[in-house]
Amino acid sequence: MTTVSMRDALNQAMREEMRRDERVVLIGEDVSGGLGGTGEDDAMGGVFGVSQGLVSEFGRERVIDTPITESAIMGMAAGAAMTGLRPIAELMFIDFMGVCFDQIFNQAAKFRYMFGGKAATPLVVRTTIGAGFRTAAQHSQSLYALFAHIPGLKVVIPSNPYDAKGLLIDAIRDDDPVIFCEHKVLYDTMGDVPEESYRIPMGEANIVRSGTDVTIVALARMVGFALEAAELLAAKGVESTIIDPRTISPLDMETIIESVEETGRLVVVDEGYPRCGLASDIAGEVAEHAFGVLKAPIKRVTPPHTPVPFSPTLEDAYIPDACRIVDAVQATLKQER
Amino acid sequence: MTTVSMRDALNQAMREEMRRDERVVLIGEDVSGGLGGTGEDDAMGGVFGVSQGLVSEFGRERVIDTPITESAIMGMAAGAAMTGLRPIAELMFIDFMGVCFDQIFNQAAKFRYMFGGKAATPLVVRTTIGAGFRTAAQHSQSLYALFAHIPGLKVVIPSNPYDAKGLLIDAIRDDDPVIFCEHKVLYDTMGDVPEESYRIPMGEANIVRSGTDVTIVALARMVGFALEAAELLAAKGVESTIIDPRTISPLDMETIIESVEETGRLVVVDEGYPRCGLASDIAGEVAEHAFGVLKAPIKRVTPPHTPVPFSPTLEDAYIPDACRIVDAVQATLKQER
Amino acid sequence: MGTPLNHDELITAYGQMRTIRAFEESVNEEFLDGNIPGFVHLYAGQEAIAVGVCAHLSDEDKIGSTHRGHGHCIAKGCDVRAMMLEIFGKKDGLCGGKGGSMHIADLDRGMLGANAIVGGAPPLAIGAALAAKNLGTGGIGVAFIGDGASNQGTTFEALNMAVALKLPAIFVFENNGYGEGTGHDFAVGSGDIGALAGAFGMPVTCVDGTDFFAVCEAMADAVDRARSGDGPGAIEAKATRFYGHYVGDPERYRSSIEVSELREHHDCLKIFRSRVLESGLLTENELDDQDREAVAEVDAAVLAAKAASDPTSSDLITDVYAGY
Amino acid sequence: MGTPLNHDELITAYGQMRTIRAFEESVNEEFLDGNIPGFVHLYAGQEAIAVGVCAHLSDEDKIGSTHRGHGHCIAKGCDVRAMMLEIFGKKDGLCGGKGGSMHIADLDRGMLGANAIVGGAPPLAIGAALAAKNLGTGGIGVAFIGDGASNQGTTFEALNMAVALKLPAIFVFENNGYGEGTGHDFAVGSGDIGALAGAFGMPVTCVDGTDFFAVCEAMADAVDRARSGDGPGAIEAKATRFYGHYVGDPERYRSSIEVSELREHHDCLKIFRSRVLESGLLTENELDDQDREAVAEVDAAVLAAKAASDPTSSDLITDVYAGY
Ligand SMILES: Cc1ncc(C[n+]2csc(CCOP(=O)(O)OP(=O)(O)O)c2C)c(N)n1
Ligand SMILES: Cc1ncc(C[n+]2csc(CCOP(=O)(O)OP(=O)(O)O)c2C)c(N)n1
Ligand SMILES: [Mg+2]
Ligand SMILES: [Mg+2]
Repeated sequence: MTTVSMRDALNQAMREEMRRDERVVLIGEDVSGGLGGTGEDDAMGGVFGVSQGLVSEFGRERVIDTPITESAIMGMAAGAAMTGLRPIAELMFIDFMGVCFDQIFNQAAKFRYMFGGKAATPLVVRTTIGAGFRTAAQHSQSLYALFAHIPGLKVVIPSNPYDAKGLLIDAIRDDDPVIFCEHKVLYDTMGDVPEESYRIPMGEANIVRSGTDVTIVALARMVGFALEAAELLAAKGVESTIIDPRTISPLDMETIIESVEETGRLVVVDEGYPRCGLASDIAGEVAEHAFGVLKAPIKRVTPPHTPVPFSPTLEDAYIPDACRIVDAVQATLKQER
Repeated sequence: MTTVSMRDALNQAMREEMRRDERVVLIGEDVSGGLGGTGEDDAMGGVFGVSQGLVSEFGRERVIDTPITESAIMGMAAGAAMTGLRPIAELMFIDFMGVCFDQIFNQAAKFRYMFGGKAATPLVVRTTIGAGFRTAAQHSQSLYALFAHIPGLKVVIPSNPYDAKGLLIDAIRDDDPVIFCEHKVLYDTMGDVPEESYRIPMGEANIVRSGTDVTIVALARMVGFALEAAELLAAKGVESTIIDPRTISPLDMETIIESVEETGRLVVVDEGYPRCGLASDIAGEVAEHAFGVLKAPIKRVTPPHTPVPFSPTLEDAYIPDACRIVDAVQATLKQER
Repeated sequence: MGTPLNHDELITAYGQMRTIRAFEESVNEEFLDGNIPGFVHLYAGQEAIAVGVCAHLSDEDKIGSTHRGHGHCIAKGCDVRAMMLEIFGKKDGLCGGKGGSMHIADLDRGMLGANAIVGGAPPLAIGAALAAKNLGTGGIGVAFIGDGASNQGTTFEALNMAVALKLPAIFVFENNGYGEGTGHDFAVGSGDIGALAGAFGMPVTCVDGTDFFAVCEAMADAVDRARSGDGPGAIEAKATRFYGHYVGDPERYRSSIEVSELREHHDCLKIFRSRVLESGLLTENELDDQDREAVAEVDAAVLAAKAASDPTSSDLITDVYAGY
Repeated sequence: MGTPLNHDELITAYGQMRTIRAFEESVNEEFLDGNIPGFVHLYAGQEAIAVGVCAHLSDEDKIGSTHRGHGHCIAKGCDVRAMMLEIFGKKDGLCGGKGGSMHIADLDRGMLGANAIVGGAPPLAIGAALAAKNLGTGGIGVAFIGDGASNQGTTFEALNMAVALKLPAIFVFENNGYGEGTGHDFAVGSGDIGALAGAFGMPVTCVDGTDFFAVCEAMADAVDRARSGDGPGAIEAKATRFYGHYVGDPERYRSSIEVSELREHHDCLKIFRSRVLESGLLTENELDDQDREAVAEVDAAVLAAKAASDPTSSDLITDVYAGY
């Protein structure tokens, strides 16, 4: 075990997989950087530096810088995936999905089904999500629900370096297209990570904290806020279970429902937009399949139904935080059925 | 009142609005048809014939055929909308959103907010949804949840000719971008429609049928199936309220919740994909805001989490129908809290 | 009439073209009789392009196709019976009945799928080219692209990417004059698909797509370049569409004279026939045999399709992920 | 040095260029001091392009911009103080603090917004051209496009659509050699942005973007054509980027020599200065006045921005729809 940032954990995962399997390639804008310029090679490693050093080890045949052309990137990666490579394609910000969604959701996601099970598309789309960097409406979204909506895609959202590495390795070895969402504010989060390879299977939630009074489901950056909230609540005698689903498609509803059966109360915290989002998705499942054990209304803590604002004061008000989670938990505690 | 098809009702709405306001233009592929060919002008009126005859009345300046270039269509329409026109842009099938989503969700939807309230984007995107025509995975989707997810968009889904006309007129006069979803199987549905202009305000649900035992929420083609189901249930002494939200963003939760307060039971029927879809969206709202009155779990009737299959036997099994609605209602009747 | 094909290959080529024609004529009939569900787009008239292109390809080479994909499938060696079953929506169809005409695929043959999204395939085809390059298979990736699809952003992006990465990719533009009911004269602003593709930085050959030999030759050159690592190339083939955009299309946007003129004077099969007979490359008998065999094979496929079983509802939720 | 501008217009042009430079230098400093949130991309080095282009435009003409949009704003007449407030995220900013540097817009000035999506603006700009044409305003739509953005499908689609519909649209390619850390030599497969745009079917002029007069003249021609109904045109301007891609960029992908060489020998402001002095069009005093005024205006804007109030949380949920 060494303590590394989430950025480095992800780098390790890619590096180890690229060493293990030469079909693994990385494709994207400035994933190495420096092509056609007057400076260094390996000049960027992606805008967040996650793939730094890979081109030096694996060469430009496998760390493939591209023009700014997301449809061609995603389509090329999908086509390569169905014909023998195992590409990791970088979509710099999930906000850019609008220029390339077709290749992901109508092509990659549907090959297996449309072709009667005769195609596999081992493609990982690495992308960044999340507000907090004051990058406003087109660089701060958490659009994972749009991908979870689509049958044929898997969607991963790690909250810490350990999970990030194990899940990315699992995603790379998986034979289906995976949207791997990295919260940009978490890149510098530190955590213990084994140096060797390990897989965390997609579809298994992590129970981050156990408590009998309420179940809090939270993802990515929201896990940290949920922990903060849980400490505040513990000080008032309220013990929370926190569940981090880690992957939202497949989604480990079993673990969530088991916990709700114990606590009878559910709060879902989600940085995505509220309408047709993940919070409602989980609430809908619980309201159908665990209704009998619920002691109180299901609370959803999300941003408002607005684009992400630029101004720090507005953005801070936009993002769910520990206070709002505490309030939601307290509301469920008051309202007995 | 005359009895017309939904196709003709939509045609009337466009025609009347184009007569009333010359800023209204129609843009899309083959919305008239025949440009650059050796045959007639006004040769198609869109692939479903909805805009037939408009080019003859309004000319090619206002009924604008384009190349196959959806990003440019949506972007051009959005740009024209923010600078003085009131375009109706046709996206032939909602399935094609993947090649042009950015212009809709990152541009048109966000102008007002990003620009501090100083931009208006009076744009209507008319598109088709729905399975039933054996057109398989890329021409049968009901992807409206993806649009409802996005703040800044409005989303309309009419179920009959009367609503279609009134809602389309309202959408055209609205100052925000509206995604207007036409179920392709309903184009030939007949109904009474006033010849004169009228608006149905977006955000007001329609109570299609009243009954005290259960609330069924259904949209577009599902409304017909819900009515069938209600008849079957009535024969067994179960009386259903059927609510057709007609627009899903804004969504008239008030009407739904009022009904659930009366019936205590809710079934949501939705042709969209189940994950992060509309059924869960409504269930999530009710589980949060009307939990206390619920007598049974909320049931969601949707297709399975798969792409739309081609084969008629599979497609028929895929689409929710009256039987599945009846089953869901009966399940809610059995499970008292 | 420079052709790199030998006698047997010529017979095969003619047989494939003839099979495509017979296939499409049957599909047309069966559709109009209500036996085929969905949307169907026929390739009849364009046979020389698919066959001329695919004559140079092996299973290691991959093609990305269009909504009008039956011809590409047959030229790439897909089984005609399994195709017909697929188009009828049957369980033993090439895609288990889940794809249908617009999504027919056969990865074993290097046929990466018809594609119901206009412009869907070019990015995928360059992906196949990348894989071939990285895996060192010696294969290439080929995209078929309509004149309408030539205006789609995805197509342009694929052209540029292929040049930037010097991929072994070939773009085959089939310019049949129309995208649905819109003429290419209007829709292609430049009026010159080939020149525009060339401006992306690759060699382009423009050919008469009713002339099998011209297509075949142009493709031979492009394939040579691609296989030897010289990067992508393109072909614009002027083509003719014998039927409407889809079966059932009233075709009001083009004159009936145009169509009869095409069928009379620009039928690639007639042209091929007279060319090989004139030059003595093949005999009338050899050609007639192919005609008969093609019809017989297709007829048998239709019968098989009609007799075949549908998928069952348990098939609905398989093939979504590797796990189910 | 053919210029259609008169003495006062020349002074204004220089003043705008100088204001842009001063603005960007201040923004750089304030960002590095931690006073400006988010991502900021500076226009310094490219001033002659925005100003040369916008010199021909009125408020009826609309421009679509890029992530590197401050220069376009100032050239199009946006208020410098309101811009600075916006970039600082203040309530009285041009967009109420909701947009920031990447979404700064001023529809009253015909500035349709910076755009944080590469290739986002070209489709919008042709929409403005369509509106101008249909409403008969006599206006045109202009898109600014980077060399990187020249490879985006949306850009290509807009080019073709503008030709097909003969729209009064002008595409201004600002080729500053890099898209982030990738050189245009690699990313633009053809190596020739102008020629490729031309192949879409429109006249193109390639100019040295550090030469205000060249840009201005090329734009004059394109505007003439567009306004008289002859359809779209394009300009490729070779440009220089003085700062990194974004403020804080370590710029390892280009040599420091390249940058110092650009600043020394390819500074559009120095070039303008020496050209107008040589030819006697303007005097040193006139130019110095502009320099001083520019700095003063920007300094005042920074002070105002620092003193201004933030939006309050009640502003969070306004401006989503017409209704709220
Ligand atoms: C993205 C997208 N836009 C529009 C369509 C509808 N559509 C299907 S085929 C077609 C025409 C295609 O024309 P072309 O590329 O010339 O091919 P052809 O039909 O002539 O073979 C259109 C517009 C589609 N399937 N996908
Ligand atoms: C669709 C999309 N892809 C990628 C990015 C990230 N990005 C922002 S600016 C930029 C480089 C743009 O290069 P260019 O068009 O040459 O403009 P310049 O920065 O040189 O002004 C990139 C890749 C983006 N914002 N949007
Ligand atoms: Mg065509
Ligand atoms: Mg650049």
